[in-house]
Amino acid sequence: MGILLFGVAKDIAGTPKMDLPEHITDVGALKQWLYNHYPALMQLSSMMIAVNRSYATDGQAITAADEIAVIPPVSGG
Amino acid sequence: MGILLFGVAKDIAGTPKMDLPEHITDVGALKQWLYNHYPALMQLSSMMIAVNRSYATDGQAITAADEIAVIPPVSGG
Amino acid sequence: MDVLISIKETITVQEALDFIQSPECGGEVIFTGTIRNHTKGRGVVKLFYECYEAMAISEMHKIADHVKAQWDIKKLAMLHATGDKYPGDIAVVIAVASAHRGIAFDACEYTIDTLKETVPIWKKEFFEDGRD
Amino acid sequence: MDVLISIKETITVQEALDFIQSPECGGEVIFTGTIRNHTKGRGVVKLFYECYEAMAISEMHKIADHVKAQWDIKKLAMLHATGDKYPGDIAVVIAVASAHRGIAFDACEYTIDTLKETVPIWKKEFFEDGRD
Repeated sequence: MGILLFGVAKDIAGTPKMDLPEHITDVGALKQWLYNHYPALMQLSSMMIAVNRSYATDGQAITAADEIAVIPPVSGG
Repeated sequence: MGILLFGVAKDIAGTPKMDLPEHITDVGALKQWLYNHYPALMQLSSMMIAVNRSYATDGQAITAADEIAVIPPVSGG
Repeated sequence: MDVLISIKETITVQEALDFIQSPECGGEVIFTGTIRNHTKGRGVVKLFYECYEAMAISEMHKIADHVKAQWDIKKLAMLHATGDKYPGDIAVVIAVASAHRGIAFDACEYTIDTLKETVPIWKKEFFEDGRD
Repeated sequence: MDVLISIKETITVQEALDFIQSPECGGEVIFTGTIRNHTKGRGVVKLFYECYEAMAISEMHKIADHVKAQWDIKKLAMLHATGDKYPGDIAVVIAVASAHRGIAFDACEYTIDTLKETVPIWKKEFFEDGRD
């Protein structure tokens, strides 16, 4: 399923969608990978990862079969 | 101008309007006169008197030239 | 603060919305009170709202003055219906517009709470069982 | 509790009012969020709302579940608009109906506050001065 990027995270990465990098098996490692490749993401006041449409904690395991999303600070309403 | 009666106070007195009784010169005396003549008014959880469209305290002076109103518990909304 | 105060036979939510609409405001809170088909377990046929109109308008303006003094509210509409009202009919509409939603909630709740305490309007209930 | 949750290009207050209308309820509280013509002192041309729709719908249902668990609310409508929105347009409508107004205010404020914290929707602002 790969990774969906929204809002300013999409602007920073320059793409709305990417594949899950190889060797990344949990949310914490994905966040670290994202910060390494797109350092501007560190300037966000928060960056949540959603797995299969629910907010996930760093320890949550992920595979290429999951729907993963990068959620910068929301601003609906 | 006389006395206007509303809601259940009107029902108890049996009239929407009456003249200010003679010798009544303040709000407290009027309340006492009303309780004497219509004892059922004492069963209301509150009975306010308005003078010229504002709630009045017992000490407020009244004359036949004032617009006086008997205000049982309100229940708007 | 712009204020719309009205007491009349029929009121609508739309007229309150139209009045408070402003591109300067980001948050609007609206309270509507409608006639229920039961109260304290008894079926309601209708309500009759009686009003001491001149004083009611005056008391509603006092509430508006308090809202203006307490909060940075841009628009306030207070509408109350009179006469015979049936289940589903609207009895009261309070609508508040502000740049910030928190105070809009506070001001709207204050307005309806105070209206129910101070504004000389009375409802008479007519029940299905015919008793008072 | 009956729930209406919707995310779409254009939303109206009326559809929320129609949904929550019930002769069983006496008090309705409605919050509407509209596009302001300025923010932090800068003129706003438009906003663009982006949405992770499947998750947003899921998070809105979680909010509804919390409302249902906390308060005796009969009806809850949560509508959010997407796409380009201009000053005066409606971005969000929350509408709550209950037999008692106090909890309707609480539930409505909780719903909009939580929606703004958890639902994956993002607004991008376009300013008159052309800068980001």
